[in-house]
Amino acid sequence: NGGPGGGGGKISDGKIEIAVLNDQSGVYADLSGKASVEAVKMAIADFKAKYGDKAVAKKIEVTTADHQNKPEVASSKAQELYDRQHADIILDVPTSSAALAVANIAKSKKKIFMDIGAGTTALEGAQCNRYTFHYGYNTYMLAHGTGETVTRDGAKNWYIIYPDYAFGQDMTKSFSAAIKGAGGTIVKNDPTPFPSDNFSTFLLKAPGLNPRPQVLGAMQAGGDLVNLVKQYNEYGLRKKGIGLAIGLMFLTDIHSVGPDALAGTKFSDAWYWNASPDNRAWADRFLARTGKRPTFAHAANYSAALQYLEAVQRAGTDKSDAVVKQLEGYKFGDVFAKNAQIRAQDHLLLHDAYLAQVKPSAEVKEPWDYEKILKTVPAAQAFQPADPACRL
Amino acid sequence: MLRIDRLSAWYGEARALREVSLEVGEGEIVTLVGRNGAGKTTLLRCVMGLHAQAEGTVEFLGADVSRLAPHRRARRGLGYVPDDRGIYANLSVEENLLLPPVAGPKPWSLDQVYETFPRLRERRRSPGTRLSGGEQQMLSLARVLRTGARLLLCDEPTEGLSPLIVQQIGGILRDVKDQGVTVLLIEQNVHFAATVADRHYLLAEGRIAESMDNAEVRAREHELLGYLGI
Amino acid sequence: MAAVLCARGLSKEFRGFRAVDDVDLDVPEGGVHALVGPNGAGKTTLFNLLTGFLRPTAGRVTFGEHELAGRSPERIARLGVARSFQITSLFAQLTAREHVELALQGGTGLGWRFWRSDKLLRRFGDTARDLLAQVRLADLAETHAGALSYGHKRALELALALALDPKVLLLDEPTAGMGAEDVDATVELIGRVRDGRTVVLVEHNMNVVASLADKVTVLQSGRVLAEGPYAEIRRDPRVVAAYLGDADASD
Amino acid sequence: MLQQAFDGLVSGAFYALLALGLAVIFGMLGVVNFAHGAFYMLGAFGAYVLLDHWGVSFWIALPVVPVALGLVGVVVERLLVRRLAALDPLYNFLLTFGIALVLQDLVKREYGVQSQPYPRPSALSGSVNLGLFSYPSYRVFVLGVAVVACLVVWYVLSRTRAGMIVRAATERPELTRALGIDVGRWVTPVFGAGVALAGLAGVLAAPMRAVNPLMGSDLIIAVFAVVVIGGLGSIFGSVVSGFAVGVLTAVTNFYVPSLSQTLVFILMVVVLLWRPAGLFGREEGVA
Amino acid sequence: MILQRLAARPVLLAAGLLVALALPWMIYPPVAMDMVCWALFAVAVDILLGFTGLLSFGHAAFWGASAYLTGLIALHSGLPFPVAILGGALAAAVLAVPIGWLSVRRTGIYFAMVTLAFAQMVYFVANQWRGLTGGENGLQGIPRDFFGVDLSDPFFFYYAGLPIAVLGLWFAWRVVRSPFGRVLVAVRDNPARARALGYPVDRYKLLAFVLSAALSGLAGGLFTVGHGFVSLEEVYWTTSGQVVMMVVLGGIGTLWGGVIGAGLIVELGDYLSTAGFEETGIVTGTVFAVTVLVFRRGIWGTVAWLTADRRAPAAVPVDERENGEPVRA
Ligand SMILES: Nc1ncnc2c1ncn2[C@@H]1O[C@H](COP(=O)(O)OP(=O)(O)OP(=O)(O)O)[C@@H](O)[C@H]1O
Ligand SMILES: Nc1ncnc2c1ncn2[C@@H]1O[C@H](COP(=O)(O)OP(=O)(O)OP(=O)(O)O)[C@@H](O)[C@H]1O
Ligand SMILES: [Mg+2]
Ligand SMILES: [Mg+2]
Repeated sequence: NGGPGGGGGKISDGKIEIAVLNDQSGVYADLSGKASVEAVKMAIADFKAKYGDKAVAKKIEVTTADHQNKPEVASSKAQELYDRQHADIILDVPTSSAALAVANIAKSKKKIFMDIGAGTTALEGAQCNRYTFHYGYNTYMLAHGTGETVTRDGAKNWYIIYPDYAFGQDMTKSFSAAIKGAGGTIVKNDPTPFPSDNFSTFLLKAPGLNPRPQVLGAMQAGGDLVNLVKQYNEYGLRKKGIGLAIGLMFLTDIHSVGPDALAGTKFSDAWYWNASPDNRAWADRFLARTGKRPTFAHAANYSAALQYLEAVQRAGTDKSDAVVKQLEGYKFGDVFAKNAQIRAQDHLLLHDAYLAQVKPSAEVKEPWDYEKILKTVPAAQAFQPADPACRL
Repeated sequence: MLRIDRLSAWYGEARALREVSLEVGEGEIVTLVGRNGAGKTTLLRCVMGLHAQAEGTVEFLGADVSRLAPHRRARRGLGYVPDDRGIYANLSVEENLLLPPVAGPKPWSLDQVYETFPRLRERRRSPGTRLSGGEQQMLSLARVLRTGARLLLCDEPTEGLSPLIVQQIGGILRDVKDQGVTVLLIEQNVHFAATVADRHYLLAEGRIAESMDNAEVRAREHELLGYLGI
Repeated sequence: MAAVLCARGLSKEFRGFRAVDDVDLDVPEGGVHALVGPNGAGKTTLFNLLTGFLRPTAGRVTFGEHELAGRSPERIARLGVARSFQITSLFAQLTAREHVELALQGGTGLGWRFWRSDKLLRRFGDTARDLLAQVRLADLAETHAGALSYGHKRALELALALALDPKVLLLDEPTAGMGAEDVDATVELIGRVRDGRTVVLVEHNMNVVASLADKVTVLQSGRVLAEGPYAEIRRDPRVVAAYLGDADASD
Repeated sequence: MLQQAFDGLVSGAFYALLALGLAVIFGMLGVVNFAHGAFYMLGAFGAYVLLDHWGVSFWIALPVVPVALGLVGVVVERLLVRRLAALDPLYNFLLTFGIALVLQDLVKREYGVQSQPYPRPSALSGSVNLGLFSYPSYRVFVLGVAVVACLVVWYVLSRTRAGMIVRAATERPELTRALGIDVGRWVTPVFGAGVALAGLAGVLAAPMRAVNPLMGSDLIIAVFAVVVIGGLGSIFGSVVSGFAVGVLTAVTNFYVPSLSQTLVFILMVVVLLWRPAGLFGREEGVA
Repeated sequence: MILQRLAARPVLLAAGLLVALALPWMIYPPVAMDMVCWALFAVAVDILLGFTGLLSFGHAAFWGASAYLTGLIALHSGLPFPVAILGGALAAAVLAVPIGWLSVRRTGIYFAMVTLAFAQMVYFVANQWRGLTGGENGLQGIPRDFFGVDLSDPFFFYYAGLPIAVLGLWFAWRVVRSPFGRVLVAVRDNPARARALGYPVDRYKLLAFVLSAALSGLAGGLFTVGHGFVSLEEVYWTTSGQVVMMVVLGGIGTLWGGVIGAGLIVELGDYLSTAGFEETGIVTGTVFAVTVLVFRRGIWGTVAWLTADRRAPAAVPVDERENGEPVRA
């Protein structure tokens, strides 16, 4: 009981088991959720099609579990997935606390974990470990792209409001650095209650600040973000010349608020389904399977599963240490990760990121077609330099 | 008019009434006397349907009402004046009067009430419980009179009242009787009881110990007082 | 005779209604002091004021050199002023013996020992049995209070008050709800326990008052109407009018 | 500053409406309705579903949804709450906690946890000039509706026969029955009305707050604190403390944003120390 | 009959211990550990709910406060985990003093609301005091050190942690069956009478509150070490609600009922999350509502009622009031 599974042949238990552990009922359910399992299945199908009989792993299976956004559920489920379902890799795991908990499990079980859903830079910082990879996005990427570009484009004075918890505080720090780096100033930053359904205090305050801010930088997420945007429009701040830049926004959020409320808002995105024919083709396949347009998280799950399988193929085994060696420093490109590299020092995936803008509904041609990509932030600049605190 | 047959009641394990049977005829004033804890209040509560742990039948106007909910009994003309007077603090005096729905053929009008109880007219806007004890007692009595109830169940209406008000209440009860209303009255004060009532039941330890008429009460007042432990 | 329990100018108002109104009361040491009066006269309220269950609107209460007004009921109980309740007030889940043990344990501070076994309480067993025997409950020692008959509950009330071994014992209608035989027994019991302590008694049963009380205070509408030995009180015309009734005057 | 305080009144309006519903239900039934937040959420979702599926506008949803929810409340009271009426109020507290979980997750199952879009009614999308400052007209409207609702409830309770009966039944249910009033028949509509008030708050919230299954659960705890401050059982107290907490929170938000979330609880502690029964609450009886 | 009864107790005790020992063979060890922790938590809450008559809807504050402190001690001091857990329990007890002092002024439904509000306040503090608590990232990588023995395998850790939980359960039993416990029952049934017997009721309630909080803390600390991290979830109000559900399901005032309730709800949650049914609230909420509606004694209470002497007054204090005494709000 509880012993490691490995031994025998090249592929433990004769098969590869990919586990998707994510939120299938909570805030992130639509963003990633069960549809990510489909994305992983697409990766497996593509992998099999590519290698056919040459594939090292003959049998590849997917399991999934719902962590309900609760770190304790995530940690028990992760242990169970590794021990009982003999999972070789766990994917996704949104929510920072859950992701960090699973990272610790991965470390002690010596099994691979690729996190997609969580934004915290702690995964490649103080809490990094040899078996954990951070794949897709992080708070630095979100903040930097937006903060720097918007400031460069002329909006020098910022008023930042952030939810008073770790994510918000992280985001504010990254944003401030980016804005100052681009020559802008932070007029003021205010913590807001979390969760909150009333931001009017801050919205009322904004026009009166001295100097008058040109942009309201909002670090809220999920329901709070929706509240905030509704109220931003209610107070007519855009008409008063105060633009809106958002730290973390997902396609699903735009859908929730409706594009008009957000039209013109700038934000960073890790991937957009309609940004290139390439993406679009994949998105159409995804639509056919799931009836939905993919978010970046779906695409990232696909990519992560695919790259994992490729690494197994190269290593010729599913033994964790060998696969990790194959992944470290690997340079590649796929439908999600463009100009990508897995940084050896901290296991962070570097890839191109994008500055996006929300289209007004007049320009929305088809369902879920909400974003206009303004600019590509090259992989080398999109992410932070490796944190010396990380020792693998 | 009211017939109680083999009525028993309990409080948990403790039995408060043991197969009590009694009758009250139309237009009579009948008192229940008995020492504290004899079960008088419990009896009235049973008649009103306010006590769940009870067995036996209660007939009112020839119909068995034992299974009816309290408010249905009230609608049939039972008027209840509880021992704690039951005045609502959240209602003004007038609202207290107007609260119960009309339940009999000859309801009193508000004016009639105020004529009989001028003090209530003066205080009609003040919250019910700001009244003195005696005024509250009047209010409680007036409240059921206004509904036109046919049978009044009065639980110690003279309790804690000054002799003057006691006399006044005695007068009211007699007036009410003249208008054809029947009264079942709980009274500790045998003397008072003898002055207003036609008949008396003596309740002891949950049983009807004796039934007697006025003359008998007067003749045996001494003995009774001893019996009542006064 | 020195007054052991003294009230001066004691008043209690309930939202504008004066239940106890400027009462002066001297309870002499070592006797039975009866408190009588019509229902609602304020007897129970006065008890509540004396034992800290209500805070007086005005006035003082002294017990020996202690000022009682404003103290909590538990402090007053510890000082030696115990009471029984008019409305039976017991712990449904405890047996009669456990009740008495609980009362006996009160003074010892044992109640705080959450780390000890409740077998510790067996040390009170003999005393408890003794007390229960005194109130004729010996046979029912292991019955849950919820299952006791009303009269037995009253007896248990009395045992509880006695278990505190108070200097002053306040009994609120101890014989209410008892059969004649039990009343006699209770009178006899009170007669016995009065030695060495002071008893304050609220009673409607004048036989009980007559046979026990050394002094009677009559309350009406929250005020002291009359005070004196029973023989005197029963002839006082005001008392007769207000409480005993006209009939008694001819006696 | 004045504008901030005014804004506080608007968020206070939600507290007040919810606290009012809670207080009415508590006063009459002795039930602390944990599911109140869930009904608030259902109010917002009701408006959303009507618009999304049938294109029914806000103006129709505003009366229709509360009434429909009131009926749901009636059913809940008849089938469930009533069975526990004779017991300690804690049982109904626990029951409604269970109901809240079920309602919340049923909505989650149907619509996911994402916030749903709901536009402001176009007639109220602008701002109005309030003399000293201009202010989003929808918010003014919300404040107006809340104040009117509070006044209507006050009027009904104090000036109508129905209110008289409710007050009487709240004070002494048993005696009221003995006086010929079928208290049971009044209890159900009162529960329904309380739920309808929560629903009204929900519909009002839809255009200005995120509509998602969790919107009620956190709010309701703050409302509990509001009700404790005002004095549970005091209808007047609940409304006053609702608006007061709204304003104080807004003001605190302005000066010390990091304190604003705990403020309502700090206020509760202060009130508990000073007046354990709440500002307008009745003291619990001694002995 | 009496012999049967006398024999029943050690047999039940032995059976319980046996099940506890066998648990990680039957179910997944981390889940078994969760059950044990929640069981202790539920029993701690029952001391207050069942034996003092106070429904706390804010015990997450104590479970969570201890979780954080245990985590901090284990992370930064390198002390063996039982010491860290004791530290956490102590912290929970200390926190319970002011909260309890304010809350016990109110009873019944007010007490529930006030404790709920306090717990929410603790949640906000934990959320904002990021330097200490890690905010919503929580505290991660808490070691399970025991004088150098590696207990990272949940199977072994279960056996290392079990004695702590058993000790906690024993302590709860001791409290209930002590002179103090006797007073608590009296306080619950009739506070006014208890005062007349010389017992300072509020202080007894406060001590019960603190003891219950300390035990909750013990459970929370063990849970933390078992999972290797602490998150905000630990101080969130749903945690308070969950533990109350366990107690009610198992049976209020039965002490061991909480153990059964905890076992069932943890198992149910575990089962649902793998069964692909995401909305656990629908199931747990329904189970809970049904329990409250028709099944008020809970599982243990019903079994005890069916097997034992039915004339004895119900263990559920509130049932007493069904007839007779008016309910005081
Ligand atoms: N709520 C109760 N719980 C338990 N026993 C009760 C309750 N109410 C009354 N009793 C008991 O039932 C018996 C009858 O009480 P009841 O109130 O009917 O007496 P009563 O004749 O009206 O006395 P009084 O003259 O004091 O009003 C008494 O022994 C009383 O103690
Ligand atoms: N908590 C309270 N709130 C309001 N009024 C009260 C309260 N307690 C007692 N009263 C009122 O005070 C008056 C005196 O009551 P008390 O119980 O002292 O009378 P009593 O002399 O003991 O009568 P009885 O012989 O019937 O027991 C009564 O009118 C009663 O209604
Ligand atoms: Mg009576
Ligand atoms: Mg009395």
